[in-house]
Amino acid sequence: MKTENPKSEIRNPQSEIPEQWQPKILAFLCNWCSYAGADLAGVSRIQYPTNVRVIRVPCSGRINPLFIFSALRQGIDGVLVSGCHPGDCHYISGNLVARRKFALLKNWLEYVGIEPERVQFSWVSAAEGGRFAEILQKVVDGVKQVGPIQKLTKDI
Amino acid sequence: MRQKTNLSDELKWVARKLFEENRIDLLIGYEKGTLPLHNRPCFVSSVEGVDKLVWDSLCANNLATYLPRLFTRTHRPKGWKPPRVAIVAKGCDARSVVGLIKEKQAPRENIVILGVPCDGVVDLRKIEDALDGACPVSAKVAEDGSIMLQLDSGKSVQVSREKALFDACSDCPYPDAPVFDIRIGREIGDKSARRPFKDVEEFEAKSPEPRWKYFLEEMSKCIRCYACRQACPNCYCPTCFAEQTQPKWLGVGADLPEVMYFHLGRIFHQAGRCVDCGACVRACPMGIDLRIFTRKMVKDVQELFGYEAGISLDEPPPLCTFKMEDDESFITEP
Amino acid sequence: MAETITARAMEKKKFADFTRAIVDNGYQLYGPAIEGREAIIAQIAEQADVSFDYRNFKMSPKDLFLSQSEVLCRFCRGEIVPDAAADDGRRVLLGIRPCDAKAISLMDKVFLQEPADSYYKRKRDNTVVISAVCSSPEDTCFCTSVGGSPASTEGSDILLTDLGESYLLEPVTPKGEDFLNRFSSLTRNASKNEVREKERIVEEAASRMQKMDLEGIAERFAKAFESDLWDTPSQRCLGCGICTYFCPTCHCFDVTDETLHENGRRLRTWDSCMYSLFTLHASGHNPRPSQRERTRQRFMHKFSYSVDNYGELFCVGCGRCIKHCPVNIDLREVIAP
Amino acid sequence: MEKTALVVGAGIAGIQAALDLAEMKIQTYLVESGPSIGGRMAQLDKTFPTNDCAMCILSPKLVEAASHPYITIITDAEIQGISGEAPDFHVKVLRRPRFVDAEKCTGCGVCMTKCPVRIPDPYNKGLTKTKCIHIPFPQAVPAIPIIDKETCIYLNRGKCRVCEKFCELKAIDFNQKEEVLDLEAGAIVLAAGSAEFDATLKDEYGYKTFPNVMTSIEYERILSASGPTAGHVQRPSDGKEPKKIAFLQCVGSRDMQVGNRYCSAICCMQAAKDAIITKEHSPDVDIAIFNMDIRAYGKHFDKFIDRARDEHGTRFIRGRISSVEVDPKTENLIIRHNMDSGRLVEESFDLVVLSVGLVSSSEQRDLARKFGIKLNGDGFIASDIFAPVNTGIPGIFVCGSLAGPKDIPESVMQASAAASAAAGVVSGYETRLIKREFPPERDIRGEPVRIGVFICHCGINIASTVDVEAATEYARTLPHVAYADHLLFACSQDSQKVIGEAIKEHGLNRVVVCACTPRTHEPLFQSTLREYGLNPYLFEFGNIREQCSWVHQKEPEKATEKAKELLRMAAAKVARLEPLYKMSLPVTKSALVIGGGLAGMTAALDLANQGYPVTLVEKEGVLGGNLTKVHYTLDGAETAPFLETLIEKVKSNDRITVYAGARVKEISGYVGNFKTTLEGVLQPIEHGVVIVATGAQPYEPSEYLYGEDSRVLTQEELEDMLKENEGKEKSPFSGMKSVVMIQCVGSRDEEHPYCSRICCTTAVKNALKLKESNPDLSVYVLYRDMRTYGLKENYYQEARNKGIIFIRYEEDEKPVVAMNAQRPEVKVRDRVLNGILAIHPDLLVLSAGVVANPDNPWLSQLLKVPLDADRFFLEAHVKLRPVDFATDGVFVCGMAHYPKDISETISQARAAAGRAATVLAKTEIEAEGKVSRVRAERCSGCGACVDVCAYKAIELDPVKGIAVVNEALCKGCGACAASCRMNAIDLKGFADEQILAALAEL
Repeated sequence: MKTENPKSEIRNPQSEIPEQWQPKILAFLCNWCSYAGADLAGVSRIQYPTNVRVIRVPCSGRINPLFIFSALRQGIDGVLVSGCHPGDCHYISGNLVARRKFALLKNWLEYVGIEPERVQFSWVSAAEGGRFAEILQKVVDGVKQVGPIQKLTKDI
Repeated sequence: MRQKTNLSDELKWVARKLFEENRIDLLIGYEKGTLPLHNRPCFVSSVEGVDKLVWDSLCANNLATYLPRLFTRTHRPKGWKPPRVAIVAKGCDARSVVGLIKEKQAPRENIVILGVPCDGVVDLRKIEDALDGACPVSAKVAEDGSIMLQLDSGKSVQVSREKALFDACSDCPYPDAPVFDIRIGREIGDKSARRPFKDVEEFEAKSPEPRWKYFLEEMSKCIRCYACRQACPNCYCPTCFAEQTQPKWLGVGADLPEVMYFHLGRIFHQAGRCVDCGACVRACPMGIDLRIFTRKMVKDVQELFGYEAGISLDEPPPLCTFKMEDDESFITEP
Repeated sequence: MAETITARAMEKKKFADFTRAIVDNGYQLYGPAIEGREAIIAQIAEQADVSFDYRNFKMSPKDLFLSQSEVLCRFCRGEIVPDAAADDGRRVLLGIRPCDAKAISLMDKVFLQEPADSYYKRKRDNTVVISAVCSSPEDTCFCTSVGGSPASTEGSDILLTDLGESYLLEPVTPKGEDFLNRFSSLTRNASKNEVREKERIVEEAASRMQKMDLEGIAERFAKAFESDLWDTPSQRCLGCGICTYFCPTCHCFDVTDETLHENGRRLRTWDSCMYSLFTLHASGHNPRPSQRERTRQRFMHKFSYSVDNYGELFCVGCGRCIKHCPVNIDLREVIAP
Repeated sequence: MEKTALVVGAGIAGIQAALDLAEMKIQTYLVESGPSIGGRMAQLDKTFPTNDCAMCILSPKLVEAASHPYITIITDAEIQGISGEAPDFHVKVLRRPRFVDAEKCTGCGVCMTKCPVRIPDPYNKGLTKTKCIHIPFPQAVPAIPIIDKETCIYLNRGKCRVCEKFCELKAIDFNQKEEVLDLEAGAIVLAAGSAEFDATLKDEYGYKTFPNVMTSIEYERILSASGPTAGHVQRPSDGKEPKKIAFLQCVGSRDMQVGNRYCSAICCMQAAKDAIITKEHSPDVDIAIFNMDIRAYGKHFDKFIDRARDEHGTRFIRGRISSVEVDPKTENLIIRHNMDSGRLVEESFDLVVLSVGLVSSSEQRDLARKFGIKLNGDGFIASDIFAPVNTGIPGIFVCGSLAGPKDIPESVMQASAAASAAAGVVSGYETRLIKREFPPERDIRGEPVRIGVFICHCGINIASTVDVEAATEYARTLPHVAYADHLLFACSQDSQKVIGEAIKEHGLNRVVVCACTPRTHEPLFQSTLREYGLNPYLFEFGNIREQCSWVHQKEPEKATEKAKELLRMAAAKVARLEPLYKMSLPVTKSALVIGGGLAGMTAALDLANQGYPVTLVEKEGVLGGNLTKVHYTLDGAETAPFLETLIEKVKSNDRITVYAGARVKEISGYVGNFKTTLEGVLQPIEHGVVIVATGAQPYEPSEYLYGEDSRVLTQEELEDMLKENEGKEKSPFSGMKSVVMIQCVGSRDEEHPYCSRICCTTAVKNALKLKESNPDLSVYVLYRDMRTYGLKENYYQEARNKGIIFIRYEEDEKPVVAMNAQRPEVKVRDRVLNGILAIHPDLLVLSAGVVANPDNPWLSQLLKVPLDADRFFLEAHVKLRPVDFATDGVFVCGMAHYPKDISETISQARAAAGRAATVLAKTEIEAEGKVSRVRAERCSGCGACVDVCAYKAIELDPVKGIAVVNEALCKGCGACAASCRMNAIDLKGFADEQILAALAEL
């Protein structure tokens, strides 16, 4: 019934994307490849948008899907998870086990109507500083297109 | 297709035999309930209780749900020995049992799966719809499978099988237990009813906003009683992520984002486990259409990894393994 | 008390005016709405086409007084911020069955005893309860066994009976009488026939329910604490908590703080003795380790401890727990002598 | 005397040798002539056959070598001379000036941005420019710049000194001079590698004349994402993406014109790899690889070639190209080649890649001369077939391509083998104890969280973009932050003191440093924490340089905001970190070797020589394995004397216990602590490591009339025959007219889709022997590709010179053998004559392949180690861990891994012994600190974590049924934590709660 709960609901949808709005992007990067790739982008002075915040994890296999739900609920506009290319995993098969989870998760969120731009997965090697920046730019552009996150996000 | 022999009698005979030969300590089956359309789970621990056993289309509950607690790793009293348990299992229930055995929630050697042929169980809500407010006082499954109801007004009503069956049953690919120890009755064997995932495909074909709207509407009904979880045989986690602290994944409020988080998480956790038995939907007091969501996970697991839950004891769970050539079309490329 | 107050009646065609007048008078009106096959309580706009021919509301009105989830206060960087959204609106709750009204009176005993729960009290004080006599109980109903009746007045301010052409409106409390007086232009004095008709309806409804003799159940349960009475129902129990969420008298709650960035709030939410976490200590110890202890607790609380504490059974016989239990645990089987 | 060793050359082989030696607690000097360690592998894009990213797998090794307490890296250095003998060598090493003080320099790179001189970048093969003062490549170790002496303005013309002016740390030192170091070493490993063939010597290919002709290593840089075109394939003349590319194989290999008879062993696979990678970049490119044979002789190589051809449409065209011409208008290149039909066609390509071979350079030859080591005719260090890593001088060993061309895994294998051999030399000496003394650790239990935050300017690297002062101010406002400061260079020595004093003075119990990247600098700050009494795991890094100031140079305000947020996240996480301790476990210092063939015996002997007791289990009644059936080596020497000596050495060795005719029944335990029961032996054996050396067995042919006619035999049977008649006046061969050998019998077919690697060489060997016994005999070898890789090619050439006839057949047109007039008749298409040739040989010899030991599936389950699709054991990593399993403490060698010849088996066996010794050398194994932990109350024992753990580090407790982590095996990847839906298993240091805490700050 919940007739009277003074509770927060889904954030109010905004019909237009505010002009000055900059999305908040979270990237989970595996220590051995993608984080190193991000470092290489820095060493190579490749410029990319300032929106991203990185959380370093040992392996893309460390990513619990719940982390991603938590991020979206909290209002993070986009999440990128990046690991080693298949076969390159420092932990032999961490990214391959993770890949199955990611495939399901990606479909799952899309299925309930979450914009596919919000949660993305990629492989970036330690030698691919440029690729890291390109993927990041793509994620930022994609999220900018779909605007601030509302679905799944809670205000208290 | 309908079974001519009286399956309840055959079941009682087998149960008696199992007790007499001291092969089991406990049998989980169904007995007649106090409400007309609801045969309910019962636990028989000696030959004396055997006579109350029934098996028909009013036996809807997935009894596999009760297995993990019998072998729980906490609260084992001194001198505890794993019980030997026989369980009455429809196709879906048996698949759940297989899943639980695979996930070590029940030792294979202690379980006797009594496979019963099932051409569908009755959906209470559908009957209520058919009765349009009238109140049944008793119900019986007729020879042709239709449901005969006696109403409080004194009238009697017949509801055809098609109108009475639970949705999951009309699409069921496994009317017989794919793994069993003793088969009750004869195999149905016919899987022609199989119409895999038409509903999911239709839902997928919608544009994102209607999908979101539907998800939102269904989620708005949720009162977070967790009955879906409690009824699900796969939800045997000692502490569900929804109730964990340190860290606390979910807030306790009835906020929609929290409700959604719960269902997104729970259903994700069903990947490779869900057998589409419908226990969650039956248990949900608010009538949330959970199956359109749970079945997506079933479909994806099948399509991406070629895995169907609970049909083999040997195949590794799909999220515990991988293939080099697994799909990665979802990977973002620059 | 009821006989000292004069019964009123209202023609059915005037009822729309009545609801409009209620809304115009600044009340939020909560009443029956039909969703699918089920009646629910919803906020009703003016001139709603209200009828009372449902059996009972799907869920009890508990949520209106003890919300499933309620913000007790908000804070920012550790400082409490005044909550502008505090709800002071006056409300009319229309159409709940006498069993649910009685449940409210039971909840009052818990929340209004000193020191009163201010959140509950505010809502209770602001609400006029108009309950509707039950003419078609379900086969899961048993109010008469637990001291209720299809027309019991406890917890109601006004008792309404659908007489076919008209409604009988009997004020129960001074608050109810005041309320009716404000709308006296829409009512008239009830006739003797009307009062008699109501009695007939009540009698017939009551006759459709089986009556159990629950005399001395508190002592009986107290003695059965260690017995095997709890084995059968608890063995089947899934621990889902539907019974407690649907129960009009279950009132256990939990208080939690949650924060996001600098902001936080303190929430009160329903809890359930059927959950294993309900009694789980931080140490990991759980005094009610299995469903058996939890099932027993629920029954003992309703039929034994409540008698000790408040002199009442905390069951009103609405039957929701029976109707919605996914595994058909029938409370009547447990409490039957 | 202490255990010391010196490794010359710091390519992948040298690094591996040094790491293995260091792990055996042998103090090791790693001497490298260049400015960084890493060698050629650092320049590669991907590696075959898995297409692993080379840098991804190499750079952790670089970092490990740099930070290993038992390794001293000496770069820019060359060997001047050597005196003494094993185990007491004295080596003079000349170190050239770098002009940068390694002690002061933090690698901030400001000098590089200011230097006015641009020079061709050697890392990118001159395809791009770098500065005169430069860090060789981003992942270089040491990560400090070097001044190029030749081009530096100051050093040549006496003015400039710009770098010096801008270096805040005064690390530029133009006064640095050459110095000579005098190093003591008990053993020496030479790993100086090889050079690339100078393609200008083949002027018919127009390298350096035509712009669009490049070498394979240059192309490797083009493909690399960190290369000159960021991985976009462009041709030099016009920067356009080529549509047609030709790879010319054997440039400088198998070519007597340039004096290189041998095969370079790696180019076929490298070309196939480059073709696949190119096709992945742009699928429309047409690629032709012009080759003489495709030598895909390694594990999983043939499948890789198939992929290149079938999935990616690469054209493999037979034949050597005589010359390349250019179309001056388009700069396209014109190649004439024979189509299979024999027709000469002319094709135009946009780009030509020359697959240049490996050669020994004058430096490498010079090095050998300094050590007094003999070279073979090809200029590589000569080694004995039975002693592949020995140099002929006791105590000096060789590995990698210095001893002949080889790929990465072979080099790594030899490196471990050389390390093992070197360890044997110094085994009697004392281990130098390298243990830093730390003050006792402060018990922080019960203390309120007090965080210290230190923000680095990194000179101007961070501070020119991020407002470091503002970030410091901000840090002071955060919860639990008790102290915040900013430092010019957080990593400098004096900063460590500042941090340490702050810990003491302000009672800090958590530290956040916001600076560069934790991947290089975390260990430094962790050790500072420890030095000042804090557990090193109470530390968190904020990366505000590589991932902030450097990538947002034009947005200082936003960069500052981001830095604050990264800081906030780090502080939130650090507040939830707890002290962690590396668990240590005792090691049973003995080994179990399963298999008593050449591999098993060699491994056992090597370990025994290093002082470890070994149990050797052989299921047959006698030792020797497959080697008992091989009578000759390729150079014609007999194997029997070697084998007999080996068996004798094993049997007489006090430290080796041999169980012949015995089988393993049960193995339990884990690294350092195994317990094994043998069938029929009551007393279980305790041991710290396991070496799997169970060999393989020959394929028994069912084709070509084998078993039906006595004249049809296998190479093994032929060899028996040759042996029996050795030296006899009258041998059955003297009366024969012709012998036919058919290659690839039971190899490279559907049932066995891999190359058995040794059969081509065996055929050449036996053909030569036949010719020796009857020079008039016609010997035909029917083959698909002659895979006499590496220096074996010399014998193939010899066989051709001696008139042995080699006829190639295609897979879809195999020779047909039938009985005709009561003798076998072989029909095969002769491609040169383009007709069917019928031969009626006196003997038909089948080169039967090698198949996996049928015991492998059983043993793999027993040891919980995997097999590949061909049922050979699957190593942990095909490139860099060729003898390890993912499961710690278990190693593989010999044909259990893949078919291989005697030398390779010995190398691998010694490598396995070396790797095993890295475990046995330790008294205790120290586990990782960040390992998984189980919360028993949440665990349901479902076993998901057990399944996903690649290291077999988790088991279900047999009694309680819940998961238990073996910290000794856990590598801290966290796959278990993410796979546990109960969240009952968590990863310390990256715990759910810690990650969520950081996330919540966003």
